[in-house]
Amino acid sequence: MGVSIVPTLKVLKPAARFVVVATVGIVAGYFANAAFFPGTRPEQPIAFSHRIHAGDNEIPCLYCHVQARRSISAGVPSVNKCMGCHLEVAANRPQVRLLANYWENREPISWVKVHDLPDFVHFTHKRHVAAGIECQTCHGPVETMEVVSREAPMKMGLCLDCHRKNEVQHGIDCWTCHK
Amino acid sequence: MANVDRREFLRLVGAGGVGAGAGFMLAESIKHPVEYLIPYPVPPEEFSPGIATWYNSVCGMCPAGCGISVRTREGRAKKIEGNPLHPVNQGRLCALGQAGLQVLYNPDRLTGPMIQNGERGDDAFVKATWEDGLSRTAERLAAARRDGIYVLSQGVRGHLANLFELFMGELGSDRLLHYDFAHPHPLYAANKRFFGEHQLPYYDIRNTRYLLSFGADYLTNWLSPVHHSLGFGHSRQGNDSSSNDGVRGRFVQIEPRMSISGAAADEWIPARPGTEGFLALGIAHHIVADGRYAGDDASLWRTALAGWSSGRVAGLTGVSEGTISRLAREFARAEPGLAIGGGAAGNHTNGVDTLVAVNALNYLVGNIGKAGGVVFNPDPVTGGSAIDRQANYRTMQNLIENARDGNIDVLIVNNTNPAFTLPRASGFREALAAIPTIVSLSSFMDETTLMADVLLPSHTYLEAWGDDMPQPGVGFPVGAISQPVVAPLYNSRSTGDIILGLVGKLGFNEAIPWTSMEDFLKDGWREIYERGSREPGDFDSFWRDVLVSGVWGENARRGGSVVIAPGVIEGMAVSAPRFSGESGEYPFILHAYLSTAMYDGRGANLPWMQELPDPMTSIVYGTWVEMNPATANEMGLADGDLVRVTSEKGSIEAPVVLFPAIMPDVVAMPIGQGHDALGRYARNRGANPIEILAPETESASGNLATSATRVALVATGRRAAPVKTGGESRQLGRGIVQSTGSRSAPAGHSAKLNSIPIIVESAVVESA
Amino acid sequence: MSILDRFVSGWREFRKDGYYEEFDYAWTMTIDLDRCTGCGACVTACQAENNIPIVGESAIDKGREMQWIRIERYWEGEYPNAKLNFIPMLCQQCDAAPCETVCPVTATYHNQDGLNAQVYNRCIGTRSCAVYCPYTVRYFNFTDHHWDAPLEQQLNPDVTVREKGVMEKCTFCVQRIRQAKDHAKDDGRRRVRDGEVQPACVQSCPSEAMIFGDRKDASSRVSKSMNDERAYRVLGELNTRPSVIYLKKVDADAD
Amino acid sequence: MQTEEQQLQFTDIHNDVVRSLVVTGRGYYITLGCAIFVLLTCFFFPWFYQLYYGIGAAGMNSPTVWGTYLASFIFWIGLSHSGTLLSCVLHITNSQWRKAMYRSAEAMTLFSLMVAAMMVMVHLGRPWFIHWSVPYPNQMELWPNFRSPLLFDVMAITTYLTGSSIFIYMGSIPDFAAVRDRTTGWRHHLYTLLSLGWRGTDTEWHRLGWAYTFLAVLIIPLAVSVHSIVSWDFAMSIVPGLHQTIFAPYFVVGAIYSGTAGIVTVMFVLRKYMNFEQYITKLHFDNLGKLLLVLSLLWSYINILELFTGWYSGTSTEYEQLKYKLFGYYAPLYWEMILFCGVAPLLLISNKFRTSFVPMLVLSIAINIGMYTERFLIIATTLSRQYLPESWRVYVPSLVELSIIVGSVAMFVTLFLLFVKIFPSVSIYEVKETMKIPKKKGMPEWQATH
Repeated sequence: MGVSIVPTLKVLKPAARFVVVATVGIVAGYFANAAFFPGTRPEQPIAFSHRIHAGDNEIPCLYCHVQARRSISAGVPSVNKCMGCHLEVAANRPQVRLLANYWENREPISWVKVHDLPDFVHFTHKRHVAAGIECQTCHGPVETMEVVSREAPMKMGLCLDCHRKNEVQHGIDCWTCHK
Repeated sequence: MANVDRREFLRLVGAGGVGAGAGFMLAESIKHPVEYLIPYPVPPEEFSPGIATWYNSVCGMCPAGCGISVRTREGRAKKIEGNPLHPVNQGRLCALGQAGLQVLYNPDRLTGPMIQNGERGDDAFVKATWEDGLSRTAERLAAARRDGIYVLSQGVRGHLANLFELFMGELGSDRLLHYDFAHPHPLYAANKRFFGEHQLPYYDIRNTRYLLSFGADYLTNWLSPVHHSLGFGHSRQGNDSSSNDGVRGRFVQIEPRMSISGAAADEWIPARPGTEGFLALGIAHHIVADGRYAGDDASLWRTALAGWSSGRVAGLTGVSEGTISRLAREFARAEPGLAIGGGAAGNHTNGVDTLVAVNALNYLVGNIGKAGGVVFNPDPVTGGSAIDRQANYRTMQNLIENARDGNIDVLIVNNTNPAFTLPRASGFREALAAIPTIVSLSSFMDETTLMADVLLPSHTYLEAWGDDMPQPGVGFPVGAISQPVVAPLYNSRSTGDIILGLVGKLGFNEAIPWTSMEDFLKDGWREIYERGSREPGDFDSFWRDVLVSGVWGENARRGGSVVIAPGVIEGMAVSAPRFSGESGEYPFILHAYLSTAMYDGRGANLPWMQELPDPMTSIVYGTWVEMNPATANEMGLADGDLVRVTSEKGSIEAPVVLFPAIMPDVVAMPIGQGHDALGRYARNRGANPIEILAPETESASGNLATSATRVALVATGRRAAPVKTGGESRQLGRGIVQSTGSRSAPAGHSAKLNSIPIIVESAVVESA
Repeated sequence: MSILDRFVSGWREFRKDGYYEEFDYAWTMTIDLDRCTGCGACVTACQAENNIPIVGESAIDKGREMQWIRIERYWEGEYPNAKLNFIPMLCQQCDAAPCETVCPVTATYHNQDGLNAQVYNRCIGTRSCAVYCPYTVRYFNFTDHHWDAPLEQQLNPDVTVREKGVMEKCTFCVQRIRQAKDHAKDDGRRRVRDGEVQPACVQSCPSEAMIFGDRKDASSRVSKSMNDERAYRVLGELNTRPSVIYLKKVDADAD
Repeated sequence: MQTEEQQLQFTDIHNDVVRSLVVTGRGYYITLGCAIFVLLTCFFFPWFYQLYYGIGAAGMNSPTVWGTYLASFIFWIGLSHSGTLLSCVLHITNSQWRKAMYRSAEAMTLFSLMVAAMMVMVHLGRPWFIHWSVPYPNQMELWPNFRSPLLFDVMAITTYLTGSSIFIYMGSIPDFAAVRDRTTGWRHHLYTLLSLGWRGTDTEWHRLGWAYTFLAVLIIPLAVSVHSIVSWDFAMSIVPGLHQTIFAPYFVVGAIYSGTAGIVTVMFVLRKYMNFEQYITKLHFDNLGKLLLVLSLLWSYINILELFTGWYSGTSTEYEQLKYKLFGYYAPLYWEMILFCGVAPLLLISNKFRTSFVPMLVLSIAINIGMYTERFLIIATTLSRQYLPESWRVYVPSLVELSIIVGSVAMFVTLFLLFVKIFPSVSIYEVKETMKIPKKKGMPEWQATH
């Protein structure tokens, strides 16, 4: 009489294999997706290079993203702001020409949002800039990026860790950040 | 992976593949959608993303003319609040005013000029250009007979009114009518008759100690509700030793059906509909008889009022003698006491008589021109003449007859909706059919616009330039600028610009040189600035200040004592009210009142207003008939039974609502619903009591006597319980709403009533 | 400090006696029933400020209306002596809130401003808070709501739009409080000034029946008015210790 | 009780049980097919619709935000009692008649617990976040609210589920072994796994017996606590009509009551359709009947008590509550409940009734209908009469809810049908114990003691 369960296990082995392989497949497929559609590193209407502007030419972040100092949203510079420099500077580069087109037809540029927080989160740049937090803390070394990509996960844990580390007043109260 | 044969291998590959696919799709399905950042090409200088910008303007939802400040974010209007600087509403705003946002962002707005292409009324319009629409209109106007041109506008004031005047002047027609359903014609007439003043005085509820209101629902839609509410609140609890010696104002409401003001009052007195005037005279009689009036014309009064002994009045009104004498005593003693009249009381066939009698009360207690009394306003800074343009029912009938006789070639309708607010019996809709050309400037496809040939949709008041001089004023001249708070949503134009456009087309430019309403307004205000203006600095800074504060005023109050018109005392009498329909056949008097949320129906297309529960019954979406429970019981009617309300002139259906505070022989219905146009939220909802009103007119002012219709109720046997938010409406002794005997209850009273005494920490804790 | 230790200490702090008295602010509202006319301005103000959806006729018929502040009406007596009393009913922001104890995921809790917070994105929709609330002022999103274009352009960006399956309620317009604190910080002030922040309902009230403020500041208007001898709490016997305090209606004709 | 089983030999038992597992008639497949079909159409389809549309698919409103879903939850939790509980009690008190029926009873416990868990999922507004109600360490250091009775519930039910599944599994190991030795093919493999290499040595028997008794003792308080805690979901609130100290015993009694009735139903079905006439006998029905009678009296007593609390309270809230329950919108349901659970069971006084099968079946079903109504009323009557009269609303379940109730029954049936084909639904070895056998050396004392 087969009392021992070993032979049974032998019988079940192929089935087990099957399951394992399928699971591995699912996981692989899930991450493959991210590779196919780089949601964290989207293509922009104009191939704007932060490396050139913020890195090589050392233009401070707040020069273009003025709003960050006084508003909840950092904002992107308006087209006329870009043209302020680019009427002269590098006016004949293809990408700048692209920009010039937008300007001539007074057409807004629809940049793809890279750092996007959920609707139920209240994040104010103002307070963080005022607190002297480096932009790079959350946005990563943008000045080195040819194309901006989301470096930090921008998940709740990130905020909480920082708030705890700096002992922000009521920094871990839900209603400080959730609306 | 030992001993994997080929078949097994394939199986495994399949498994892996399918798994991968599943994982891929899973990731795809839970992915966050892509969002975009779209900056202005050239941002306006006051704009910055993430920071709210406030614009001060004027509310256009009702004729009160409150000041508003509108909060905008990223160029979109987010919230309307009262303008704290505006003397009328002092930062407060009613529900309807706040719903103005849904006028602006209403999904059913007309998006551009259109031309009627098919039978009138069957909503067959084709898009057109402004050029086309304007020139088409101009042609018709040019071709029309001078006196065949009618302009029918909502009540407009200030410079827009002036522009209309200029325009009509150039057209050579004086057929300019302002039509508002709720315009208080009888009140104007009464003031004219009694004081010789054709205006609305400022009723100082704030400082009064005793308010005697004859049918005026001053807290929701009579004249200037927000201002009255402010006054009410202050008179109730705002009084400290500095003002009114800390006396709590007492409010008495006399009306057949309890309104909001009735509920707020200390005493609600049902008097037979139409007899409010008698009651006023009865009280006056008492005051004079008791010798509480010591004017030199006392004897005149005594003789004039001799016939109105409280005994007789009690018989006429159904109010007990005791009550009458008590009211008289209290009212005369109050100092200052204030009597106001309007609403249903003014809308009987004897409305003006009634209101004159009410004025008499004010005169007899000598509160004219005093704080807490009746204060007359100086004439508005500009556009005051517009009041004389207000069309009453007779004028409208006149228009209708002209239309029937083919004397009207072109009718321009501006944001007013007579097809809805005139009784069916008036035959307005039929008359419209007889008018060859109708041009509508309305922003919405309302019942009247549906009959138009050319639609030139105007901006909502939140997109347009304009100004307003509130009436009733607050005792001194006030002007408020209404400025665009958002860029126009659609291809519409401000009313002023449309007129100016026509001006251009008709070649009136030398007389009316302006090309835009903004310029016209600015020049107009330059005049205001120049008429001995006290502001320092040049006009531009003045203009900027006005735009920022949104309101302007000057300290020029009316001086001198008010004399009453000669012969008015002798002629002091109130005629008996007339009702259409035999009391045998039509046992009930129909009390149609303006709905709190929808005013005269203009709010019906605003979802917020549809969902704002009616304060008295908590009903949303729909019309209902309020009945005295006892009466309903006799007729075997229960709450929610659908009844047919029939007058001599027609009938409508609505569910019965048992209403504890309404006279047995009166049924009440709210006005506002029952549209057959005006967009998805308003259409085919409820019934419109105006439809079945008999065309009885107030004898003196010629206004439609909306309370002079008798109706019969017939059960249809069907049930249609109105949708309401409230459940059981009795407290069952749970002490939810608590009341206390007098203003000064013994100390520690609250502690006894609550298990937890209410403690206040003394020190402010600084958060580390 | 390990997660567990932190958790334990946090737990202890949370449970310690008098937790609910030691606020930075104690936001409080008084409503004077003698002034309230029941006009409903506050209701609309709230709907505009807090992105409260239009639920539609059928939903209201089912009893699923959404009004963070509602006007309740209670009749007294019969004709001709009938009286109607209005009372605005909103989340009472109880200091000892029954709803807070029952939520299994702490989606509703008491924050250091004395506010009864509702965290929409944490809510899993057990609806038990609504059951435990004696004032029935918690409203549940029975479905997703949509705004007919372009009505959605009016939505307030400072307030999130709640999805189906989430409980929501009055927040004392926390977004305004947040902003006021922000301004205070900008001006280098420690605290928000009295009257600097007003919820939409208070701001709009035409008869000035409502007062809002910080009861820790003894000089604030709200402190004064809540010490009025007419002050009482609805269902005070339940000992939920609301931060909304009503002032009794005055019945001049009563003894 | 030996009368029928005299001529019964050990081998017969083996054969009967194995037959019940191996030999499957068409009838079984048809029933199973129907059950699964109903499960899909009446449970999963409406549920998915509700997930898509929102809880609005159900008839709930404010203030009655709880409804039939929670009622079903309590009902199934209730049904789960007395399965395992009863079997434990009887095991400890060593009553012989238990042995033929306890396994199916325990199975009932298991499955009704599973269905109850499903009802929680259905009840939630956002079930996809249910894991937040489980305390797991995370970077955010977010924890569930340990003050919440709902969280107690989660804990209690999971514990109970674990406990009772171990209990039933351990109890059937010897039988698995027995079946293993009499089957071939995949069944053989399956039972080899399940029986964990059981050989039937004395030590094994000894350990099994010891552990079994130990678990039995452990589970009794657990079972009691579970339903007390479920009752706290309500009693911890301050809702008039729910905020009562009597609730915990009320729920426990109700639970055992409905559970026992449930067992009667199941036993009848097994007896009839699995041909266990010789094992499940009049005796069992007789005893269960007595038990039911006692429970029904207890239940009625508590119900009357509840009325008194409302009556004596003297507060408008409680009093309105009481009036509404007795004469309000839901009154017919209330009286139906009284009839089914309070009055009808009095028939059990007669021996004849207890020992006749069909009437017992009818009664047991009636009782459970009544008990479901009770759970529904607890929610509907109280929540629709909260403190502020202005918020009073009547709640009527929607079609989706009703169909999900039906579907949940189908789920239970499905699970049970699968069970009878995998588990020996009558305990082989314990039935043997009830038969005269020579006392062998080395037989464990606990077996020899009867």
